[in-house]
Amino acid sequence: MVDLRVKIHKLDLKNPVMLASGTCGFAEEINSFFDISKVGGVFLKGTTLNNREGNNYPRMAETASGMLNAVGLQNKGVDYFIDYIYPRIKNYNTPLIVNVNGSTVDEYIKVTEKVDQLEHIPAIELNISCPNVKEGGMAFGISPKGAKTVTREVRRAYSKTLIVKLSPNVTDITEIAKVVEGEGADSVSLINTFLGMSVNAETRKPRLSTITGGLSGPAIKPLALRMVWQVAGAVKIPVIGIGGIMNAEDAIEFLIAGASAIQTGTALFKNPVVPLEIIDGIKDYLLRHNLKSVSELTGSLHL
Amino acid sequence: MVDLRVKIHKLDLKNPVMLASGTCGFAEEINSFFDISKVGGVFLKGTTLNNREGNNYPRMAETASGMLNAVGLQNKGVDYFIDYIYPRIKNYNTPLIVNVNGSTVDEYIKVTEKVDQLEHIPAIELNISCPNVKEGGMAFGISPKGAKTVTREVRRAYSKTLIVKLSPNVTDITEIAKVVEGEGADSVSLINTFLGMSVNAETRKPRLSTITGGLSGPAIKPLALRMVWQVAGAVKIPVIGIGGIMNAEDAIEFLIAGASAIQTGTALFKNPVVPLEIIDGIKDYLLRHNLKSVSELTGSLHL
Amino acid sequence: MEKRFVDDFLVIDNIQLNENSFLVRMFAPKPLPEIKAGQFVNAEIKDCREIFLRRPFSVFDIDYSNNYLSIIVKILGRGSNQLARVIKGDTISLIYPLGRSFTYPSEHEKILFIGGGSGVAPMLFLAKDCGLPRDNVDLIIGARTFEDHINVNDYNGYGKFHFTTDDGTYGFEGLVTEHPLMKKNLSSFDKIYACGPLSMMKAVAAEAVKKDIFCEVSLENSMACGFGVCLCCIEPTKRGNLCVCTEGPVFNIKDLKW
Amino acid sequence: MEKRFVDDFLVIDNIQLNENSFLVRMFAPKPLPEIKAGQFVNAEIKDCREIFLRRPFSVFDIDYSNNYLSIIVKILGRGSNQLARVIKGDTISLIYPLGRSFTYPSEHEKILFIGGGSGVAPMLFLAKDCGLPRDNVDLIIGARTFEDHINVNDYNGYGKFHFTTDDGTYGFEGLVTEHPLMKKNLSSFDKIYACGPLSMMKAVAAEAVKKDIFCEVSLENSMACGFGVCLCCIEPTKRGNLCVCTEGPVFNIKDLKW
Ligand SMILES: Cc1cc2nc3c(=O)[nH]c(=O)nc-3n(C[C@H](O)[C@H](O)[C@H](O)COP(=O)(O)OP(=O)(O)OC[C@H]3O[C@@H](n4cnc5c(N)ncnc54)[C@H](O)[C@@H]3O)c2cc1C
Ligand SMILES: Cc1cc2nc3c(=O)[nH]c(=O)nc-3n(C[C@H](O)[C@H](O)[C@H](O)COP(=O)(O)OP(=O)(O)OC[C@H]3O[C@@H](n4cnc5c(N)ncnc54)[C@H](O)[C@@H]3O)c2cc1C
Ligand SMILES: Cc1cc2nc3c(=O)[nH]c(=O)nc-3n(C[C@H](O)[C@H](O)[C@H](O)COP(=O)(O)O)c2cc1C
Ligand SMILES: Cc1cc2nc3c(=O)[nH]c(=O)nc-3n(C[C@H](O)[C@H](O)[C@H](O)COP(=O)(O)O)c2cc1C
Ligand code: FES
Ligand code: FES
Repeated sequence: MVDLRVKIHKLDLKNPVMLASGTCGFAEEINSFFDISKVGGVFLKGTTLNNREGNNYPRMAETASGMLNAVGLQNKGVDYFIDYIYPRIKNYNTPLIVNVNGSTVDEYIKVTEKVDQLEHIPAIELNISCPNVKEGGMAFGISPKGAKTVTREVRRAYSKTLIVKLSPNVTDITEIAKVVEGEGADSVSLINTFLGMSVNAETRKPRLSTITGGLSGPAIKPLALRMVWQVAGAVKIPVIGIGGIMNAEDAIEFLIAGASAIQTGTALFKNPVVPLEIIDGIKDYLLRHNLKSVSELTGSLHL
Repeated sequence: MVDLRVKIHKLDLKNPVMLASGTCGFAEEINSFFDISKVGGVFLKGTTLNNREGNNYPRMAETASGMLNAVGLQNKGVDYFIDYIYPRIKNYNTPLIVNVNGSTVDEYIKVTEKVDQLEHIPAIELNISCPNVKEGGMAFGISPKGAKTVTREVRRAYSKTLIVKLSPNVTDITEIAKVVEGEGADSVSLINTFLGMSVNAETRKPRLSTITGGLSGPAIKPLALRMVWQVAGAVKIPVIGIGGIMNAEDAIEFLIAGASAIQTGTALFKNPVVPLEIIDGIKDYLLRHNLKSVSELTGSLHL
Repeated sequence: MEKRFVDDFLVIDNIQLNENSFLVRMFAPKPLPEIKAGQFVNAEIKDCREIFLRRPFSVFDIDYSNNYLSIIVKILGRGSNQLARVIKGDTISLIYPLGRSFTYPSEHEKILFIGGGSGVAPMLFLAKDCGLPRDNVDLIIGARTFEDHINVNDYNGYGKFHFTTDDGTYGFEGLVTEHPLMKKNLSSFDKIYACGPLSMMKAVAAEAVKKDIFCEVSLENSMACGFGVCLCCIEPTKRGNLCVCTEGPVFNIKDLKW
Repeated sequence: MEKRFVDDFLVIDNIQLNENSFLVRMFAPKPLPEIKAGQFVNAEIKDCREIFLRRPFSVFDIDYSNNYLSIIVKILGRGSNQLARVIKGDTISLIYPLGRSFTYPSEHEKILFIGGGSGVAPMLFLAKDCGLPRDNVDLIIGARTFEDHINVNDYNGYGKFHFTTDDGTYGFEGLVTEHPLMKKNLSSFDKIYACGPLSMMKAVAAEAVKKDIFCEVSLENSMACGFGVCLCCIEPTKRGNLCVCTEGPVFNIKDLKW
């Protein structure tokens, strides 16, 4: 048998296949298709201190091998999560990770402190890379200074596993990765969506209410893979690879490039059971290549 | 009749559809398919001071709705261009623009000075955004300081139309655009390719000899469109839109977003006669929408 | 949360209903769960380069004994164009069942359906499935012109049909909202159900509000996932932004901000 | 520069030659220009999501009287798999003619073809097109096993065929380079032409160099454009990095850095 287990700091994952924040709701929706305990972990929908209605409709535009979204962190706020959602999902037998968002450092800290109280949330993913909100979000993730401040302050408030999610909309993602590592992040996950735009030529209007939105899906895979490779070479903490992973082959490419685990996002919209297919595909691959453990794949790019 | 003419500084284009550097050779190859004088302009293959053999094979990898290339500015040097290629192509009845490259500011200047002597080259495109060379190239285009220096020095040496080609691999492309405008660029063209990577999962090897390469094609269109829109809002000089333009609809989207003209690149590999289809498509669109001139489209996004 | 599935359905037949509409009947690879009128499936569009996401289609009919599920596909763009061309023996991957159904009418209620375009699909399903006698059911079906109407003879037993065309080539000349049933007799109905173009549904809703009649509409906001995770399909409602795919597609107009 | 074209060709027939190989014959929409053995076309792969670029295929046959162009498609991956499934009536967009042909032999020369896999296509074309009597032409065709060979009976008039299989199920057991004609009689040939797997061509080239015999090979470097603008298909040669699509695909081994 092959060993699919992966360790991300204090998190023990049964396999490296996790679900990306904002693409798997609060785990229940995917659990309506298959037993969610089979995946390595679930990154829950981005959560803020207060209720957010998000951006106006339309929020979505299809692109070549991808899609733009402009959801804008619609969620009912962390207290609602704690009171109504957490009790329903807390017993799923897989790590549930809250994706923490804020417009200010203070909001990030407040959400973190509240989530810290939850026994069944072993980690948070600090989202400093959402391109769809006016304040905070990506603003923190595209400057080393912003990334430094928010990571430091949240680290101070949180002793469980802290994963920082990086924005690809930067000149040098390794610079940001090194900064957040320096401030005590236990892992980095990358990438969040790329800032893009879509125009309806006939009406001459933007296709998104917000004009620009975040690009995800296979279109961005080559860019995400490059960034994962760069960051894995620049930091010592484990890297979680995200971006256009549609099948086991894609996932394996990210592991080879240096990721310890991966998240699948947009792929879930097309195929909600894709995590199971990826897990099986990785298993097959390891057997076929005579590898005992998935960790042997991580960073095994032959140069 | 509709008016397709466009002015980019001193350049009079018969229409806004031009061919992107590195994807149309030295115009002769595309002229083997149709009369090249029909296009608005041709951006010739990137030229350096000396002969360059470029990178090793393999230089290409297909991706979802796109491709990576790692050509690395293979060319025979500016003197060879002047002695052997220029005489063959100089009488094509469309603006021929040399794509100027260098590892140092000095090399950029030397190439520019030589090209300045050529009567039938009315403009240069300063390529500060090639991601496939070890020295120079993108290094200049991703820092405001580098962009400033090379633009200033080349501007000093060149009085014809100076177009600066921007890299998308930056946190804020408007910052770079404003810097080069400030140094006297007559126009900016964007974008060059995005730095990406591809891995062969079976062999665990990179698919490009250089590991990373430049991503082009429809996959990047939403990102290019966003950048064109941002830059058009930030500078006063005309913007030339590039990135994943495959048909007239795409081209029109770029014009609406703020481009005065466009270049089509990777699309030529799939369909070498696509420039004619785009020109016809724009004509049809203008007629259908009761617009008299293509310039009415530029920046006409309804917000 | 109820179980949902992703399965390859086998195309049994594909009947062209008019120039643009196709009735695609598919065999489910496992016993179909209960599916009610208003619910939908999210269909994968195969081998179409330009299309990345699935496309939602209302369930038009369920035949539990044969394990068949049918949809009506109206050609609008590339995805529907591709789907409309399936042939017997092809497979279509569906995510199902999705969304909430219409509130079924109670016994003795008099109900009115108002539909246009592909909006007829969930309404014919409800007319057939709701179990009311023919006399309690009226349907106004609108179209641009005679050729755009589909043949509903099979459904004559389930309700009284009234047709409208913009150009008067079939039935009443004018919009569905101008039909005498709407103009004069609206108050005689207990429930109104509308499905079709947004402008039509809004016009119907305005009339229903005026007469204070229960009215449900089925929205077609564009969707990425169809099962509530992407939050792309939202509709502003009095209860905040709600997902059309999970809280709808059927909404009581009282909840909408129209 | 010579004229090139992009046109939709109409599939006339598609004959399966063995488990993986298909002979696709197409009708050109305008009179075909002269095309010589070794030249190729770049074919668009329709409706295949995973594929973005065209795929190059050597011309296998030209029938000027009917305006037919044929290629042999061997299934290797997704693109060739899709192309292998075309049926009569389909259209395929081709960019043509591309590349440089083999140097055709002169009268009275004795020539040897060595090919494997889809590499037989340009060689059968040259054997037929070069106009030499049967006695002057030998062809060694290699394959893994009997089933991988294609039927070349139609070509028996153009040369003497010698087959090899790795497992001895047909013809000589062993690699083409181990065939007696290669081992013992190589010096009797004026020109050698090889097309097939890289390792095979390199082995043939090594023998030809040893015996100082003229030898041309046809390379299959991966291509983006096929007409000399992308510079992706380069081969390092003694004249620098050259584009296989325009300076090749046929190269004299003297120019290569093998
Ligand atoms: C819950 C639900 C149920 C549906 N039921 C049916 C059904 O039973 N039968 C049926 O034929 N169609 C139905 N639709 C609509 C169907 O999903 C769209 O027609 C289809 O997605 C169009 O895809 P396309 O690729 O052909 O068009 P595209 O190429 O994506 O679009 C073509 C044109 O149609 C417009 N368009 C596309 N989708 C929508 C939309 N959802 N709303 C408004 N305009 C749109 C686009 O803006 C564009 O102008 C339903 C939609 C929803 C959300
Ligand atoms: C000038 C030229 C002439 C050719 N003539 C013929 C012909 O007459 N008949 C024929 O069947 N094929 C021919 N080929 C090869 C043919 O183009 C490829 O088999 C085809 O492109 C594979 O595409 P695919 O999408 O099926 O495979 P992909 O999915 O792209 O690749 C499948 C596998 O094949 C490998 N592969 C793909 N292309 C090549 C290549 N060019 N060289 C080496 N390995 C490759 C890939 O690395 C991968 O492992 C020719 C190629 C060239 C350059
Ligand atoms: C509709 C949608 C909503 C998203 N919401 C969030 C979010 O709330 N928080 C977050 O960190 N990332 C969010 N993302 C980004 C994804 O988690 C992921 O980083 C990105 O989509 C790239 O991966 P993919 O190509 O596999 O989708 C969202 C993405 C999509 C498509
Ligand atoms: C094979 C290849 C070679 C290229 N060479 C150059 C070059 O020499 N100089 C340059 O400025 N851009 C070069 N580019 C970038 C293109 O000009 C263009 O900016 C980019 O491909 C995006 O446009 P597209 O998506 O339409 O191809 C090259 C692109 C490709 C694909
Ligand atoms: S379509 Fe994704 S939430 Fe409704
Ligand atoms: S394939 Fe583009 S130059 Fe040869």
